[in-house]
Amino acid sequence: MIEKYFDPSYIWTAFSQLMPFLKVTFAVSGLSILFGTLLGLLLAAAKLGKSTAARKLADAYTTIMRCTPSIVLLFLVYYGVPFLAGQFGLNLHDVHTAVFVVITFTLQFAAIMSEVARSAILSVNRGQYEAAVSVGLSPLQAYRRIVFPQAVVVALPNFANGLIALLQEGALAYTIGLIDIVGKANLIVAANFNAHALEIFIALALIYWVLSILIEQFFSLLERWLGRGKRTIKTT
Amino acid sequence: GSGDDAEGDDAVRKVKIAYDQASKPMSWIDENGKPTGYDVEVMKLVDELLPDYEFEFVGTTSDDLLIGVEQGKFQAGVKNAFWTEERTKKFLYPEEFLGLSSAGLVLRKEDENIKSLEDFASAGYSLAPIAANNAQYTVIEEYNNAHPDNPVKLQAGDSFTVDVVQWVNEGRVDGGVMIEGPFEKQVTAKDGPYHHLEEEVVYNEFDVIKTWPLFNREEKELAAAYDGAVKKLKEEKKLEELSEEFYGRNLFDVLDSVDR
Amino acid sequence: MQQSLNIPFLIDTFFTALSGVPITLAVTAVAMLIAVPAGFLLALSRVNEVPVLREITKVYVSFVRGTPIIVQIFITYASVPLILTALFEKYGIQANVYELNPIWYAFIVFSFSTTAILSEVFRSALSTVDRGQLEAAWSVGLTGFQSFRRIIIPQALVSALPNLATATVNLIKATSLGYALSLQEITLKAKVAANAGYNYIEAYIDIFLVYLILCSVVEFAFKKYEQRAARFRVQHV
Amino acid sequence: MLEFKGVRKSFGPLQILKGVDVEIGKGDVVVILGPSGSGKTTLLRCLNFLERADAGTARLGSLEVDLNRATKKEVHAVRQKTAFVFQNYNLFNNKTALENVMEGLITGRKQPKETARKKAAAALDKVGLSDKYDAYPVQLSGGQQQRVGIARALALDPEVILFDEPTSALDPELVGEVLGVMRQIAADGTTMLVVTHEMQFAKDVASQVVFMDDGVIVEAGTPGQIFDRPAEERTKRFLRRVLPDEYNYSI
Amino acid sequence: MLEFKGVRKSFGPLQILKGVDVEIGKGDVVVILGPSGSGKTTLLRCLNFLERADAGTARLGSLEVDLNRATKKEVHAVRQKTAFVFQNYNLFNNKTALENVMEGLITGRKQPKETARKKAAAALDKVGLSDKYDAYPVQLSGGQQQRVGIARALALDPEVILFDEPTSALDPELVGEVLGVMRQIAADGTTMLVVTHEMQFAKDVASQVVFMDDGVIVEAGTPGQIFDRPAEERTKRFLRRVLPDEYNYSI
Ligand SMILES: Nc1ncnc2c1ncn2[C@@H]1O[C@H](COP(=O)(O)OP(=O)(O)OP(=O)(O)O)[C@@H](O)[C@H]1O
Ligand SMILES: Nc1ncnc2c1ncn2[C@@H]1O[C@H](COP(=O)(O)OP(=O)(O)OP(=O)(O)O)[C@@H](O)[C@H]1O
Ligand SMILES: [Mg+2]
Ligand SMILES: [Mg+2]
Repeated sequence: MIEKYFDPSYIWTAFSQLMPFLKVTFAVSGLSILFGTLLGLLLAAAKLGKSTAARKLADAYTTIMRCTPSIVLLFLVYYGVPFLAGQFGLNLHDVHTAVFVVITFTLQFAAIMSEVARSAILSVNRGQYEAAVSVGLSPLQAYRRIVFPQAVVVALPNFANGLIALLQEGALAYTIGLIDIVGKANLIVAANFNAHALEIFIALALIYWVLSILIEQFFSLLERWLGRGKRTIKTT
Repeated sequence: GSGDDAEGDDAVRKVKIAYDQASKPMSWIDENGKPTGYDVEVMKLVDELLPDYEFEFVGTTSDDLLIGVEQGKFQAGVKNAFWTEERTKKFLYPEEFLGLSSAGLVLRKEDENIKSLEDFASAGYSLAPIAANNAQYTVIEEYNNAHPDNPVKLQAGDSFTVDVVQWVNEGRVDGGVMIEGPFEKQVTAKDGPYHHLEEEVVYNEFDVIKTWPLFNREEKELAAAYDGAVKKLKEEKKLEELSEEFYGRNLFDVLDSVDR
Repeated sequence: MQQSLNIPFLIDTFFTALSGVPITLAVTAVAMLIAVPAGFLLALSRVNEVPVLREITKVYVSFVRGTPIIVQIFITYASVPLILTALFEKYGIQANVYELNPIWYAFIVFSFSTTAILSEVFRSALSTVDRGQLEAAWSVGLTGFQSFRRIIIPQALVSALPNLATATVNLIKATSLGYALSLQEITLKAKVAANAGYNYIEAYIDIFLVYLILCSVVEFAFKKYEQRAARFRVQHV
Repeated sequence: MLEFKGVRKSFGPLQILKGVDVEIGKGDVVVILGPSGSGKTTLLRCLNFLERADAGTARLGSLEVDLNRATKKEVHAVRQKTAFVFQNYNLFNNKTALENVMEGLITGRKQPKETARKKAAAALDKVGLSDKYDAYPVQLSGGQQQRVGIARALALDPEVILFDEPTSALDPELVGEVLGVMRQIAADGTTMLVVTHEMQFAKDVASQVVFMDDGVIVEAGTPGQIFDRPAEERTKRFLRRVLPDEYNYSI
Repeated sequence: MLEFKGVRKSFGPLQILKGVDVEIGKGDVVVILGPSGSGKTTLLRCLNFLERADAGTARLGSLEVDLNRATKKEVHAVRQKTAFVFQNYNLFNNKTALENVMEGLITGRKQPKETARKKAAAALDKVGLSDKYDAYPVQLSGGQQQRVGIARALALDPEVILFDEPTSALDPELVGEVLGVMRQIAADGTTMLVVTHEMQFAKDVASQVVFMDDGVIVEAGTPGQIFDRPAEERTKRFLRRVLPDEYNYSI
C-alpha cells in the first residue's frame, strides 16, 4: 500500500527545487528579525521605564500578540492594512505580499523580543548598576558598559528560541501567496496534481530541521564567546 | 494589447489579471516560473486582441484572488471560477464565459455505478473535504440546499493537503469532487503519477460547468472588451483547441447540455 | 470602491466563530492530558540520564522544535493512514483507519508536539529544584519515589506553571491550523461563513476577538492557580 | 553507639577522605573541627549515604553496614536511625514549619497523622517556635529556619543527629539562638556529631573534639586537651588562625 | 571633611532613618555599629544617592548638597568624590580584576588608558593581588573579590570610602585577609566610613564609633568610650549580645 504512494526519489528532487527559495524565507525572516528587534527594544524600554501609560500600553500590546495566532495576524495585516489605508484614500494595492509578511512577523517578533530584553536586563543584578554609578559612571554609561553587555549574554538563548519560532511561524506566509520554501512546496504539490505531497513535506521538514539546528549551534558558540566573564572555573 | 505596435501608446492601459498559481491544469506556474494553464492561455489570447490593454499576470492564492479582485488590487482574476449567486454581489461577471469544466466524482472502481450526486448521497458516502472558497464547495452546497432530504456529506478543508485520487483509493473517503482535467493528467495519461491506479479508480462526470473570469465591479469597460475578444476566439475555435490541449478533451462538444 | 465593514455579518459570524470553541478546547484538553504525563516521563528520562530513551527524547524534541507545526500537520495527515494501514495489514487487524474523524489527527499532531514542548518545560522546572530538597527528604527517611511525589514535584510544578501557561496558549493558537485537517474549529468555521459573502476581513476580526478572549481567560486562570500553588513562595513578613 | 572505620572517598582523582575512624558513645557530643576543604562535610554525607564512600564500615547500635556496598534497604535503615541538619537548612519549601517536621514521621515512618502532629508540635515548641507552626520557610528568618531544621531532626527521635555547620549561614545574633537550642538538646542526652567553626560551643558542650585536616584525623580528645594543650603543630596553627581573640591581620 | 545632617528616609509607611547626623574629619575612620535593620546600609546608600533620602544635607569638603533635591550634576559630583565598597562585592562580572578597577578611571574620570592601567595595577598590588590582574570575578575567591572591590574604590583616590559590611559575606579565614587590607589603608590616612559587625576591627582601628539603633544614633565616641564605658542601656544590651566572648545561650 505504502509503495503505491510513497516514492523517496521525490524527496531528493524536491530539495533541489526548494533550495533556491530559501533566500525568500531568509530575506523575509531576516527583515522581520531586524525590525522586530528594534521595535522590541523600544517596547522593553517602555516596560522598564517610569511612564505608567507607556508600560500599560506595551504590556497590552504583548498580551494581544501572545493571544493572536500567526495565521490570523497574517490575514489581518494583509487585508486589514490596505483596507484601513483605503479608508484614508491610500492605495496599497501595488505593495508586494512580502512586505505584509514582514510587517506581520515584525509585530510578532517585537512582542517576543520585548520580553526577552526585559527579563535579560532584570536578570542583571541591580548591584552591578550601583557599583558602576558608585565609581563615577553616569547612569547611561553604567547601562552601556556594564548592564547591557551582561544582559546580552543572558538574552542570547531566548533570542535564539525566538528566532527559531519566528522562522517556523513564517511558514504560514504561503497562505497569502508568498512563494518562499513552503509556497514553493505548495506549487510543486499542485504541479503534481496533489500526488506525492508527503515526500515534498518531508523534504520541507528536513530543511527546517537542519536550519534550526544550525541556528542553535551558532548561538551556543556565540554565547560561549560572549560569556567569557561568566565562565565558571571549578575551584577546589 | 501587448503587440509591438502598441509600445509607447498613451492609450494603453495596464491591468492586473490574477490567477490561481496552484491549480494545474487550469492555471499554474510552470517549471520556468511562467504562468500557464487553460484559463491563463485564454486570457493571453484575449490580451493580444485588445490593443488598448496590456495584461500583467499575477499569481496568487485563491483566497487572495477573490479578495484582491473585489478590493480592486486586481482588475480581474481567473481561477476556474463557476458562477454562483453570492459572487454576483461582489464581482462583475462578463457576458461570455471563459471555458468549460467537467466536474465529476472520483470513485473506486466498484462504485462505478454512482453517476450523480443523488446516487452518491443516497449511498451515504463520505466526500473528500473541499476548500471553502472553491466553487466546487458552492456547487455541492447548492445541491444540498435543493435536496435537503438527501444531502451529500460536505466538509470544508484545505486544498493543499487533499489528494483526492489517493484518498479515494486508500479508502480514506468514498469519493471526491474533481475537475476532469487534473484527473486526466494524473491517472489517464501514460506518464501520470497515478497511472498505475487506472484500473482502481474511475471518474464519473456529473456536470459540465461554464467557468468565468471575475472582474472588479468597476471594470465594465474591460469586461465588455473581454466579451468581444472571447466571442471572436470562440468563433475561431481557439478555445476548443486549448481545451483539447489542457484537458485532453474538447468540452465544447457537450456545450448544448450545459445548463450553468 | 472601498466598502466599509459589514457590521451585521461581523456580529453573526462572531457567534459562528464562538461555536468552534468547544472543538478547540477539546483538542487542547486531550493534547494536554496526554502531553503532561508523557512529557513529564520524558523529562525524567533526561534528568535521570536513562541511556537510550534520553537520546531519543533529544532527537524528538529537536524535531518538534525545529519544524513548523503546519508541516508536522501535513506530514501526519498524509502519512499516519498509510502507516496504520500497512501495520493493520501486516498483523491482520480488521479495522478501517479511514473512518477516523479528523479530530483524531488533531489529537495525534498536537499531543505529539506538545509532549515534546512540555518535556522541556518539566526538565527545566525539575532542574530549578535545589538538590538539597531531595537530600533533606532522604535524610528524614523518605524513599526516592516518596521524595519526588511529596517534595520535588509540587515545587517543580510551581516553577513550571508560567511556561505551562505559555505552552497552553500556544497550543490553543496552533489549533487554528486545524483547517488543514478539516477540523471544525474557530478559524475554519468563520472562514466557511465568510465564504458565502466573501466577508473575509470581518471574519478574521471575529477570529481574532475569539482567540483574544479565549487566551486571556486561560492566562488569567493560570495566574490565579499559580498564586494558589505558590503560596509557599509568597513572603508575608 | 556509632562507630565508623576506614572511611575513604575520592572525587575523581581527588582523594578527600583518606581513612577516617571515629567512635561515639551514647549521649556523647562530638565536635569536628578543621579548615575549609578538609573533608568534614563529605564525612557526614558519607555516613548518611548522601555520597557513596569508596570504602569504610559504620556500626550503629546493632546495625553494621558497609559504606560502599550497602543495599537500598540498609541505606534506608541507616537513614531511619539518623537525622541530618543541613548547613543551609534545606527545609521543604512547599511545606509549612509543622508539615516540614511531620513529613518524615508520616511518609517516612508511617506514623498516624495525629501522632505525628503532636510530636512535631512538641519538637517545634522545644526549639522555641510555638508561634510559627503555619509559616512557610520563606516567612522565617535564617535562625528560625535553622531551628525548624533541628526540630525536624529531633522529632524523628533518631539515635544520632548529624549537624553540618548549623550556624555558618547565620548572622552573629542568630548564631546564639541556634547554639542555645543545640546546647539544650545536648543536655537532654541526645547523641550528636557536629561540624562547626564555633570554638566557644565546642569548648562548652563537646564531650570530645576531633580535629581533621586534609582527609585524616589529626588529633582527638577532650576540649581541654585540644584547645589548651594541642599535641600537633597543625592543630596549633589552625587554632591560632581561627580563635576570635587573635585576628591575624597579615595578608 | 564629610558631614551630614538630618538624614531621613522612609520606605512606604516604614520610617527607616529618623534624622541622622554624623561628622567625620579628614583621615578619620568612623565605624557604625548597630543591630540588623537599624538602617546602617540605608544611611550609606543615601549618602551615595543609591537611595534618595527624604530630607537631609551633606557637606563634602566645599561641596554642599541637599540629599533629597540634588541635581543630576550634584549627584555625579558626590559620586566622583566618594567610593563605595559593597557587602556582596558587586564586581563587574563581565570585566577582569584589572578592568574592574580601570572602569571608573577611564569612563568615569576620563583618564587616559595607560594612566588608568598603572593606577589600577598599583591598587591591586596594594591589596595583594598582583597575580590576579586578568582573572574574572568568578575565578576569584570571596576574599579576593572583596579585595578587588576595595582596590576599585582605592584607585579612584576618593575623599571618603564608604564600606558596607565588607566582611560579612566572607568565611572566618577570609575575614582576616580583608580586615588586614583595610587596616593598612586606614594607616595610610584614608578617610573611611565603615559599617561592620567586627568588634575587634572597630576596637583596633576606629577613631570614632557610632552606635545606631532603629534609625537614630544612640551614642557616639571613641572605641574606649563605647566598648568599655557605654552610657546607654541599648548600647550595653547590644554589645552583650554580639561580643564574641559572651555568647548568650538562652533562647
Ligand atoms: N561533589 C564533589 N565533587 C568534587 N569535589 C568535591 C565534591 N564535594 C566536595 N568536593 C571537594 O572535596 C573537598 C572537601 O570538601 P568538604 O565539603 O568535605 O570540606 P569541608 O571540610 O566541609 O569544608 P568547609 O569547612 O569549607 O565546609 C573540597 O576540596 C571540595 O572541593
Ligand atoms: N528597598 C527597601 N524597601 C523597603 N524596605 C527596605 C528597603 N531597604 C531596606 N528596607 C528596610 O529598612 C530597614 C533598614 O535596612 P538596612 O539595610 O539599612 O539595615 P542595616 O542596619 O543595614 O541592617 P543589616 O545589619 O542587617 O544589614 C530594614 O527593616 C529593611 O527591611
Ligand atoms: Mg563543609
Ligand atoms: Mg546592611
